[in-house]
Amino acid sequence: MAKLNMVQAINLALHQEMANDKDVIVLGQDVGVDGGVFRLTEGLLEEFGTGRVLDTPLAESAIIGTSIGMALAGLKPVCEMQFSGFSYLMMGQFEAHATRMRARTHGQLTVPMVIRMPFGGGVRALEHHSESREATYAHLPGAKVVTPSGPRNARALLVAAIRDPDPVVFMEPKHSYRAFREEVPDKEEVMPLGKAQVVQEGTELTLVSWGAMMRPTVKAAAQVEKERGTSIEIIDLLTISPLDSDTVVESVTRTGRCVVVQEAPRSFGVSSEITARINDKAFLYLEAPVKRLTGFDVVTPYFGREKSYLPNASRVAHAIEETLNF
Amino acid sequence: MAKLNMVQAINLALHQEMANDKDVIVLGQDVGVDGGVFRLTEGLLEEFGTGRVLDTPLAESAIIGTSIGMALAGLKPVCEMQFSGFSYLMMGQFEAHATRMRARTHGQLTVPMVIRMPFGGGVRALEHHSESREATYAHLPGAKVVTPSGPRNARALLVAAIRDPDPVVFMEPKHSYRAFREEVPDKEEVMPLGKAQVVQEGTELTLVSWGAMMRPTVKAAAQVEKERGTSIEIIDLLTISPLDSDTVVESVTRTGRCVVVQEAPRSFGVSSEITARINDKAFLYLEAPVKRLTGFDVVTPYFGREKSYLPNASRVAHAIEETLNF
Amino acid sequence: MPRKQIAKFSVQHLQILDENGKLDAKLEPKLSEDELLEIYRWMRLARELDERMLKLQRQGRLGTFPPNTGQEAISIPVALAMQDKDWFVGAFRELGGRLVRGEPLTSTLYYYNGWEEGNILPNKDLRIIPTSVVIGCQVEHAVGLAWASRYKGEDSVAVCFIGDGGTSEGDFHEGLNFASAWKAPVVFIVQNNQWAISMPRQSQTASGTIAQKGIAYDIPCLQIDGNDPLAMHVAITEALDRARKGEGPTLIEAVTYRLMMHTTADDPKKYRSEEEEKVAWKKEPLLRFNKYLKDKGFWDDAKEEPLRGEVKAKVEDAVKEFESPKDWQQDDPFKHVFGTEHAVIAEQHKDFLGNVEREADHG
Amino acid sequence: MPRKQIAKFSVQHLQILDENGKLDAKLEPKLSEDELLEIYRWMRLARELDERMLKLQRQGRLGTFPPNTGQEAISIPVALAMQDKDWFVGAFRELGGRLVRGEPLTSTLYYYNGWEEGNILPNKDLRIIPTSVVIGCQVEHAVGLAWASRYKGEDSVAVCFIGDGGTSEGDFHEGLNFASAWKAPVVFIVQNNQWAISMPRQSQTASGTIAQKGIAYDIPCLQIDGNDPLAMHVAITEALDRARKGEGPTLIEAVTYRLMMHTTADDPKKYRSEEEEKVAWKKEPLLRFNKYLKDKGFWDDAKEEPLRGEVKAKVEDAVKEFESPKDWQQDDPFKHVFGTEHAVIAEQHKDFLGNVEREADHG
Ligand SMILES: Cc1ncc(C[n+]2csc(CCOP(=O)(O)OP(=O)(O)O)c2C)c(N)n1
Ligand SMILES: Cc1ncc(C[n+]2csc(CCOP(=O)(O)OP(=O)(O)O)c2C)c(N)n1
Ligand SMILES: [Mg+2]
Ligand SMILES: [Mg+2]
Repeated sequence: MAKLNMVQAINLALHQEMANDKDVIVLGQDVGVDGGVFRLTEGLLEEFGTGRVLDTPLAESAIIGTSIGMALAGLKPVCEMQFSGFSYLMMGQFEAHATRMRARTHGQLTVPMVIRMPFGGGVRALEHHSESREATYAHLPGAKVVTPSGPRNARALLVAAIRDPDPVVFMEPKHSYRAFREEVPDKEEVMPLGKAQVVQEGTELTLVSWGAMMRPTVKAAAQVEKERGTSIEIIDLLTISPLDSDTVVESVTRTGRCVVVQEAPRSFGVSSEITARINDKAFLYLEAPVKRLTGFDVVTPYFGREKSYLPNASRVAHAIEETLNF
Repeated sequence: MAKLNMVQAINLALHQEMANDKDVIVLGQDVGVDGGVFRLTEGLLEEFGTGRVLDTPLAESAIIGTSIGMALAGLKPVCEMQFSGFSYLMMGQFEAHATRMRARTHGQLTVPMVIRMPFGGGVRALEHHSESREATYAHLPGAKVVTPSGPRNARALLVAAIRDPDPVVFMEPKHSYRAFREEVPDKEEVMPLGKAQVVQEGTELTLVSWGAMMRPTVKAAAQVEKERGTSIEIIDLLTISPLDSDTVVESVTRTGRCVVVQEAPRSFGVSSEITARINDKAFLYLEAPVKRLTGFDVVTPYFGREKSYLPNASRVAHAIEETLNF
Repeated sequence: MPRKQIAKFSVQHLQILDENGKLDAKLEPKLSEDELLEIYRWMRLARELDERMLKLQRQGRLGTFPPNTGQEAISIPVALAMQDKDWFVGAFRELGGRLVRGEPLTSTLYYYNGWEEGNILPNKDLRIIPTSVVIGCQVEHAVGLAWASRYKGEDSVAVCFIGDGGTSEGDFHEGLNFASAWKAPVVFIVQNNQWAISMPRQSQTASGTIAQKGIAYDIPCLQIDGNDPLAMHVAITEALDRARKGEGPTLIEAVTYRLMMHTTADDPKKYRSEEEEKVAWKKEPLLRFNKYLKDKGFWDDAKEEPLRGEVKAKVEDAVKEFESPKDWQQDDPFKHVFGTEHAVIAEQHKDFLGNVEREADHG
Repeated sequence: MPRKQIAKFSVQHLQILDENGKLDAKLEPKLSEDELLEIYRWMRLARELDERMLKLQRQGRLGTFPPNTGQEAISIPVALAMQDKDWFVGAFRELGGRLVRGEPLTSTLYYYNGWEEGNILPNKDLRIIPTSVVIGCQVEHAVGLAWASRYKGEDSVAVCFIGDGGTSEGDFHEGLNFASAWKAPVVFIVQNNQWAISMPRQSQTASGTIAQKGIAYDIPCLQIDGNDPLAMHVAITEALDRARKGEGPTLIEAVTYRLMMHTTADDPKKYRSEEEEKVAWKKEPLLRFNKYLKDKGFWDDAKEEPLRGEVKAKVEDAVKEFESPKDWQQDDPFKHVFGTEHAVIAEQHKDFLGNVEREADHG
């Protein structure tokens, strides 16, 4: 057991899974000698050699395209997009082949692969480096989309993603990379994909979030609990797709109120899907509209304005109050 | 005034806008000599010459990338993706530049362009030719997404899209290309982007759809009205983003019930956003949950199974009944 | 202005059997009578199936498909030169090669009639990747397969096909660059059939040859007459050999002609002359190969007739099987979204079955 | 085996001023004293600004940025050879060229400190396209701009920069192919600085030169010493001329070295030796150009000192302006999503202002 940050925890998962399974290959830009621009793949090259840790040329589509080929041959490539902002260059490959091969061959050929990518804002990065677009991948049938929120679940979910028989987009909230540490057991730990986690039980309002937004979310809940004594249930989605709405719905049938916190632009985002699912299954239990506290439908501003645009604890608290007061 | 199908109506808009404005350029695969694989651009080359109608090499990203360059130089490129299924190859260019140039230069540089693409199923096409993914583009701030439903609005919306100062993804429901004809005035007709249209007034339920799904939607409404005498209001979205939820919300505050019909897979789709907007603004008026009657979250099946997977009038009618009976 | 020349390149062309069936004996590969006849038999079968499919399509018994007629001399000798462990990575105009690799005739029929069942091989070890409709993607898959086979110590090669139009896609470039950077055991074959739907080869790219695109990556390249099965045999043998020796990828431009429409949805009259087609028909591969075999004394009209009957019968059997009733389920797609269970999919599956039931009730 | 050679290509290298400042007089371009000194002054200014930015970044007064030191001999002579009506399409390592084109020094500072204001030119007609962070995209923009300028009869050329790493992207290939198919008036300049973050040039692509990638499209190509401003001047002049004469695109590989870290977030010690850097520093452009100017009698140390003071002062002024209070609004992004009004944006704008107010209240 060691106190690790998310970078170290993900690195641990990669080390252990590569050691476990010779079919696991790591590839991407600067993942080898440099250990990744965020140091996620540090030490892998030294331990597993250039035969299993590939510094690739600068081409996102080819990283995914060749990984698809490797996966078809029975390997389990874990590839890195340096930033999610560059991943749209591989959407063609991903959409046309990775997500479909199982369906089009009725399972005869499959593409077990993981695409890791840092996403989201809050680190004063250059343009194209701060977007949050999990919904884009989540809307593709055949793709799994996973977003850890802390070191421990990042490690356990990545292990599950690598072992999953299907392509997984593993979106790492870079704002949380080094923001805090958690105890992460040395021994293998695996969390199932497709399951949300109730991180705090409560009775009066359900608060749903994922990724980097979990921190302001939890903070806001504590604040409101302290101020008003409200009992708030908090759910961490962990997997965006396939979305575990059962856990959310079950919670809302008990609390009657729900706030969803999302970093991405509001429209056509994940919080809209959650709202729709609650509407489907818990309509009669709702005492207030589901509140989406989200980013705005504007082009992601450069970091000089970034802070004004990210949901924060104060805004989450305000959304909770509004929902309680409805 | 002539009875035109959607192919002819779009062709008319292209002819007239090219004649109107020398800055309008048409480019894409097979749009010139061949007149487009669906014949949408027929006659343009003959009328405007190879200087303004460009048969491009086979590269989606370059079609959009060079169009962005042309737009930056003051032209108004109208480019064609042969099928929406190939458009993911240009997502990088579109996301990184077309949708952002205005924001990143505070309006000093802009990218007025139209990307036309046939989308959706129902024509027994090869794989990758039948998807419906309007939500993917709609989630991008800075992008407008338009889906006509008939010849007349297709023509009037395309004219507006070409004149719009921003990039517009113009998604043409190919199932409706030749399915029916409408009177389309010779004289210029323009419909505003960002406005939904109430195509039938009613008081007991609001039915929302767009694109090719408008036809089964209208048919189902007629059937239920006939059978049960229900008064149904029907809204055609026309623009997916920015979404005109005001029109939908206003309607639902009167009817209290809503069914949204969408061809695309359900999760993270447009109908989820509509549901969320109704939840936001018409919560207290709702007498039943908003019903999403949609495609399934499966990889688009080949055409041997396609029919089973597309929403049809009978399923829409069933959804209406369920919502009325709630 | 005197500048230092730092690199020199050239592109070679190979033709062994010309359009009149005339042989350049110096270049003739050592193929036995059986081997030569095998090529011919497969070419006939592919041609027959293609022609039959066109009829089926016109009769409304088959969906849209891209005919392969005239390009038989490319994928067939290639597939015959490959080993079982090699990977066959096609685009969508390699009918003959697929058959050689062991894909049942019915697969193509199912596939182009809208059934995923057309992608399911009798045996996964046939190592045929399904058709890549999205042009260019397959290039990178082949590189990944090649890399994996080396990683696994399999000594197998990935052979990848693409059209002249496909070479304009970014994935073609990225794939070739990765292949050469990795010295991957892969062979790229461009079926330059002069057209990409309505776009003629010379408008697709300004380069004099497609082969020279290999120079960008220091990939050995060669242009061959793609209607000459002997040239194709020589070129692929050399390339497979190079790959297996660890010397990396090869790019082969096979110059041919798309004799038919792009797909059955296309009308070439809109963009090319019948004159041009007529000239091309004179160069088609079966004609010249037939003459060559006759010249060698391996073939005559008396043998041709039973062969024609044989391939017709094979195609007929396939069509019969294709049109026989199937118990394929409409709800299969729900079973193959993921390899694991998920509540959302399960619930929608139930809804789907409910629809089916309700719609059956209502007739 | 005798095959027919059907095409021949070669790649030339041009160096006029070698790393010791030694001139190949036969190749020397006809540039006046003023013109030469202008190049030198801009190089000094760019160097000074770069060094100052690094300090600002280290002091926490500037965000992450990619230093340009060592690459001044590329974009500066290029920008000086361009006409006002030409388009300057950069990647992100063309600081000098941007300054020459008339971009204020403050623009770069604003941009790398997270303000869109850094992209707003004093005058739109400067024809500088903002930095393209997503690598490769700019290649296609340049081709579109070039096409448009010909369409409008403007006789202007688009000049596009990209790194050695960038040549691996699909968009590089697609852009070059479109350019040559369209014979577009465009010049592509690859700043081959040997590194793409941690990836050395020889692993990026297996080709011996980057220049030869032009052969894939029959685009005239040339490799030059990118630390030699005279070679760059000759190459760009020739290429601009070719473009303006309607003869289409040119590809120039300018061989240089990224002397500093990739960006200020990078640590080159992880992947390259100090020895290698030391060798590269000896070849850097300012050193040799200074020597050349002195040899010609155009320059001496007495002139150097005031120039240093001058560029320092300019940079100082820019930093002052950069750090002076601004009335830039936090809600600007709402005003520039679309050029037209939309209810959703308006409503969210109101919400945003509400947040700001509330958060101001709460301190
Ligand atoms: C990425 C992509 N863009 C467009 C298409 C539509 N399309 C199908 S075939 C074709 C032409 C292909 O030409 P070529 O590569 O020369 O192959 P050929 O059809 O001649 O065999 C086009 C444009 C596609 N399938 N994929
Ligand atoms: C499409 C894309 N992928 C990845 C990155 C991340 N990235 C930024 S710079 C860089 C290396 C660029 O190398 P090169 O093209 O040689 O330019 P240089 O930095 O050497 O000037 C990478 C990988 C990016 N900006 N864009
Ligand atoms: Mg072709
Ligand atoms: Mg570089």
